[in-house]
Amino acid sequence: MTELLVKNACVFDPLNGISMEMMDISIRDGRVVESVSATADVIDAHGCLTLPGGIDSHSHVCGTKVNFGRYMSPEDMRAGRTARRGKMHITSGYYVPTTYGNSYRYSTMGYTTVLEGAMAPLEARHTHEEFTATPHQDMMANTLFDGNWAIMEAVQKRDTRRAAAIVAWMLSAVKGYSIKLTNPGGTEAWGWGEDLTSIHELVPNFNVTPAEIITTMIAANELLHLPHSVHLHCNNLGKPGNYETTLETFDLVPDRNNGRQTLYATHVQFHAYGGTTWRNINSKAEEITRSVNAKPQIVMDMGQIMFGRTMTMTADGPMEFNLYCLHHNKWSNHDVELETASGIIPVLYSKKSLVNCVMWAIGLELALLTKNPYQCLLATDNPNGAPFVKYPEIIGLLMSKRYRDEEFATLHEGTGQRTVISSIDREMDWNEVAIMTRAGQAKALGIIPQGKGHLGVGAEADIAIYPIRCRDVDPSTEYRKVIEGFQKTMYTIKRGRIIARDGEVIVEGANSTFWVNPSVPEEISVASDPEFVKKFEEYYTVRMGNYPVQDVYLPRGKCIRTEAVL
Amino acid sequence: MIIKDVVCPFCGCLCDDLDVEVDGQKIVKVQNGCTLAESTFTGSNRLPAPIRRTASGWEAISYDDAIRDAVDILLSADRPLLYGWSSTHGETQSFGVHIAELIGGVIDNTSTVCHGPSILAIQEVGHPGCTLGQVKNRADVIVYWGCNPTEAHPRHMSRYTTFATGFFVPEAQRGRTVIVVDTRRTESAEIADEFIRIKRGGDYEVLSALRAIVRGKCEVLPREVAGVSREQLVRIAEICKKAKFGAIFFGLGLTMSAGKYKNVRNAIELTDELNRHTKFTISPLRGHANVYGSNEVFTWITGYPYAVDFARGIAFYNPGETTAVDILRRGECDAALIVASDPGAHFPHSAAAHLAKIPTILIDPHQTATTPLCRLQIPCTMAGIDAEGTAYRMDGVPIRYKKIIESSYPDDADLLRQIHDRIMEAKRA
Amino acid sequence: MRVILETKKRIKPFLPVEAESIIPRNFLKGTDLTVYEGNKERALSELFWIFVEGTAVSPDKVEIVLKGDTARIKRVGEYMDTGAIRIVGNIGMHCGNFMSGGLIEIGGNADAWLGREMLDGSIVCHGDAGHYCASGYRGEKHGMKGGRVEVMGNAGDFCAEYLTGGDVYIHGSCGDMAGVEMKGGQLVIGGDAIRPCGNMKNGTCVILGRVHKMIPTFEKTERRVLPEWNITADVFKGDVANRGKGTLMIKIPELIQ
Amino acid sequence: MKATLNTGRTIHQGMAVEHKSSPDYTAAVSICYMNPVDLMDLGIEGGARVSVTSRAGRIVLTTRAAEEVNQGEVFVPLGPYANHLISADTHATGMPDFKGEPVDVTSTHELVKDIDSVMEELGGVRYDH
Repeated sequence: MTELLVKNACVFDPLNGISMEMMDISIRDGRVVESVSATADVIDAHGCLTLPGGIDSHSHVCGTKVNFGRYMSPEDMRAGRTARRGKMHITSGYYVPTTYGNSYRYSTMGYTTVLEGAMAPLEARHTHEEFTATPHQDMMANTLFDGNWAIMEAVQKRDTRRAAAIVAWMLSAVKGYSIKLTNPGGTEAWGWGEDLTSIHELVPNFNVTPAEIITTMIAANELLHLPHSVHLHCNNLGKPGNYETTLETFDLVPDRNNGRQTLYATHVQFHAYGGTTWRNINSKAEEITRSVNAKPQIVMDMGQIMFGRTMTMTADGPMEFNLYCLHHNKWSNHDVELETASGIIPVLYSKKSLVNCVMWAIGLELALLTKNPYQCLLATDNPNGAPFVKYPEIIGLLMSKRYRDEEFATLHEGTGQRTVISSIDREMDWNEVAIMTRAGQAKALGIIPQGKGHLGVGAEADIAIYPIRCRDVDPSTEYRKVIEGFQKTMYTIKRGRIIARDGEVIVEGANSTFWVNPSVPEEISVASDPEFVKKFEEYYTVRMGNYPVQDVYLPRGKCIRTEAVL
Repeated sequence: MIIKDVVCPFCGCLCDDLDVEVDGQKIVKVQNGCTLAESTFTGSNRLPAPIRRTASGWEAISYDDAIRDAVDILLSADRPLLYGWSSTHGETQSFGVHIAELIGGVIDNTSTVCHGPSILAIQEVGHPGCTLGQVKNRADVIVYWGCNPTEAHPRHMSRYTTFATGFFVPEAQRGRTVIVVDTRRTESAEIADEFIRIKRGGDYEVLSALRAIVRGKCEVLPREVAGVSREQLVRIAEICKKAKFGAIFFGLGLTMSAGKYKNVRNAIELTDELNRHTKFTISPLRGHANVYGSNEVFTWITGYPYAVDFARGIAFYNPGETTAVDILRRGECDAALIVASDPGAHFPHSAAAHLAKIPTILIDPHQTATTPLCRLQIPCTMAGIDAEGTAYRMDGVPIRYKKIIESSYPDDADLLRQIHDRIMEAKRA
Repeated sequence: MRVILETKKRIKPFLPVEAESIIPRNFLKGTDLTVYEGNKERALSELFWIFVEGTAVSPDKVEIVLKGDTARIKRVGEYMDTGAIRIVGNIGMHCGNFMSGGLIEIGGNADAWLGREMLDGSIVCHGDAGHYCASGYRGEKHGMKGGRVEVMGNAGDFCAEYLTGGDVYIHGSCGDMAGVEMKGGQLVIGGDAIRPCGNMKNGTCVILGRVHKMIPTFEKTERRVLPEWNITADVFKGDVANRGKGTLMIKIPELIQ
Repeated sequence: MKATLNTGRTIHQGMAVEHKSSPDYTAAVSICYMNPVDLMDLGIEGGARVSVTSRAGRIVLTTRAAEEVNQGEVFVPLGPYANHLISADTHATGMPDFKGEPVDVTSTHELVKDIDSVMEELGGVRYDH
């Protein structure tokens, strides 16, 4: 039995209605308990800001695409190199850091749980190898279904039960967590070098539309009672005028779940553009947030961009090719047979670029114009909008109008006419920040039952203590203190174990991987369905028997079982 | 007993549809595999026990002594070289990297003399690629450039390209146009619809010419480029532009000829250019079964796919400086650990000779051309035969090797774990 | 101030030494510096006899002289911003990397990556330079951005690769693919070149000797007299394989296809 | 005869590569494939032996006539024999010139060395259990 007592913590725990309360937190064997014995280890928080461990609900940190981003970027590896030190292995890289680099930086920022934004089922083994090599964050994988042939056939036949059965088999086979749709249908079209420009356009050869894929997958997702909702990267990402597609898509979404949203729309900043060309692009954050404010069934994340060099990586192959034609920078593409696509390109977001400035403003507008912070979460689509180490600056921007104005003053002079950011006075408070970085993310991902995102009795003792005396700090003027504070925790506690102190990781890791195993009635299961098996063996280049990810790849796996009601 | 869907640990195709008949600890029969697979599974001359070189010759020693020797050699080195890694599984590879990290060594894998130049090219311009099934199901134009799959990847054509039926290509051969580019008329060239014979060393020029043609700059070109007529180049460019889905596969003909990675870069930029007209992909034909796995593992731990130097504590990468052949040629390293590869056979001898001058440890199941050069060889299991583990196919698809027979040999991962742990202890003390 | 560093005999002379600490600025504070021999950190005095003559108040007044067996000493003058370094014999790889000011003079030959990613200042090499002279780094989009590299002898392959700014003057001949990926600056080759300027985007390359294996994707625009070099040259634009706007000028009549 | 050395994988080399101490491997990788015309120039027939010399070394190989090999070129399968002739200069790319090494080919009556002898020339010690 191991016990830990955190004394004099200034706690924000939105899910338990706790806001700026001085209290002690008792921990036994990795969980929060009522009280501990006198022999418990004690740490003193000295009245500093204490939050549940940070959760990133959309980040690219592990897997084929991420590793290829590293593979092709020796120039980035020269940045942020550290030697082996104490329990820390060597790290390399700034915007595409090594597996250790990502984990250590998340840890020292107080983040303890991360959802990998995109895992191609065929390459799942790779993602899980990196999950296992990740010391400290509990991981889970969005599983890509956007161009899945079997799914599109089911959609075409209007067979939701079939779609659900395929999802069930796939998730359990590749140890995935949730359904991810990236540019649904578009990734299949990209197999021919094409893309879809509307959610009502037919996918070549499959006679289904993105709209049909999305609605069917939402229905299937809820039939299977998956903890997370469908996780959608809308069509037309990064195209001027794409906000209409985004609004159309939101209008498709029914309210089907009392516990959480029915659709998670990711990196919406990239989907909120007005105008018709890059010349007249402008912000449609108001239209987008008007829709979201009226639709409790939708949760989005910001997809904030921050200025500087970074790497874009997504399953959205066609979008990356367009970006390549724009930037002429090195371009990688990786289509995955029968399933999805992907692309990678380095970018530089510059204050000299009006387009980039508009993008910067839109992300912040989305957050500030969304009434309920549970509906707009803090994320950069790491590393697409910016590496996650920029989160503290984003928090600063959300909490301080003055900081925003000072930044705004340094931007391209055209930014004012294209955006509304300078007219927004809202300043987020500590509680709202706690929601956008913990509580909201846990709720959206459906991991509150796993003890994530709060500090109530029974919760997993994932705790971040920041060197910020929130009682004495005024974020709207002292935003520098806020930013510095969020960059390095005094303590990061994972399952009751202190993993980082003052920016140093001090223990070897023992993270877990959450995955979902939905059970469906035998009669509709595809595992033994002759047609499914036949097509699999004919068109995949690996045998169906070699496809599922063996248990050895999840030494610390945590299976969540769900019952489908069909 | 017949084991189904066995993964072949020979080449980068990583065929996973073999049926292998085993009788206890013996492999009796291999079905579906190519001749290379068959000889791989029936591989002979496993080294029976650890051996150590003495003044008078060789002596058999215990695994314990062997591991102690290895640890002593590695700990006392000022510039150890850790090389190989492509004929084993991922767990072994990551132990290798961690040992290099601990002792401040240089770690390199066999891509250094295979597709290392392709990696350098990709680091300059990226890599428009795809998984092999994408080619199998869609490609109507296939280009083999500077490679000879019939001899090096015998089932590549039947599983993924020329002779394979795919969803959108129901009639394999009739549905696909095959172009072969080489300096000699190989067996692969025999089955090509178009064969381009290039003067040795002229790949770069021909690729530049094709790029210019695709960009509509044909008039700039001379009548003939590196022995290829402008007419044929124009014809080839047209076939490619008209393709619905084109796939280029290239081999050592590009990476080993003059210009090295610049040849590959030019081929990639041709692919980029073609993507403005239709869908095109390009892929290196990786040689050893799991060489791509060594690139993946190295990359997520160190940030670099090969040639990583830990001498300064941090990871430093600079092929040409931190690559195995260069370090051996300059006689820089004062100890070597060779795992799952045979530099004695595959390195220029002026480089390999240095291995005989320094304490070289070899961890490999077989007696190889490196055996005579080393001071110490520790035999182990062979991944995919008597050991299981992860391998990455040439297109990045990870597949799990099966263990199809039991053996008394230790897994090379266990040997390296022991070496790693004893070095840790020594460092703490 | 003059600092003379003379190499001591080493037990393992084949080990590379990394000595980025050897730049003028560092010697203002004394000679208590370290270098790496293989994977071991050593005091400068373990590897060199150190003689200091006179004093200096500012780094630009510091001159370092390297003597002895210096061929395996890497990264000398890395990030140097002022002052002078004179190497009597040969120097190892990466001499003058990221240099932004001052002068490096090499009496003998320089190994590979001389003046890599250089920003300003100048390097003069009286012998031959190795491969990747005045080049960039793996995966990086820009090579040498400014300053001047002058080599009295020959240079190896990939000379001035990714050259983006500044001047590179090779009095002798270059190996394969000089000026490949060039995007700016000026490369002058006094002798011969093989397959120069492949995939060139911009910048100027002048070749006073002969060209072997001319790359086929350069567009001949004119024949011009270049008083600066008192030659008549064929002027090419390219590389057209790559939307290139570079200028390649080759002395006639010795252009060889 | 002056020629350019090309090396590469062959099916036989691949089949024997896990059996390095076997005669098959030696046989598979100690072959010098030459254009019949070049063989004629040397006044020998396929199966006769040649001594091949490069800036890196010298080795004796058994010739085999091969139409697909260009005149003025010789092809030797990847392996310890070819590598006896390959220079270790990589042009600072890490990759030696496995294709395109200039060599001099002359007819000889010397015998082809076994692999262990070749490795002993490098300072190795043969292991025969």
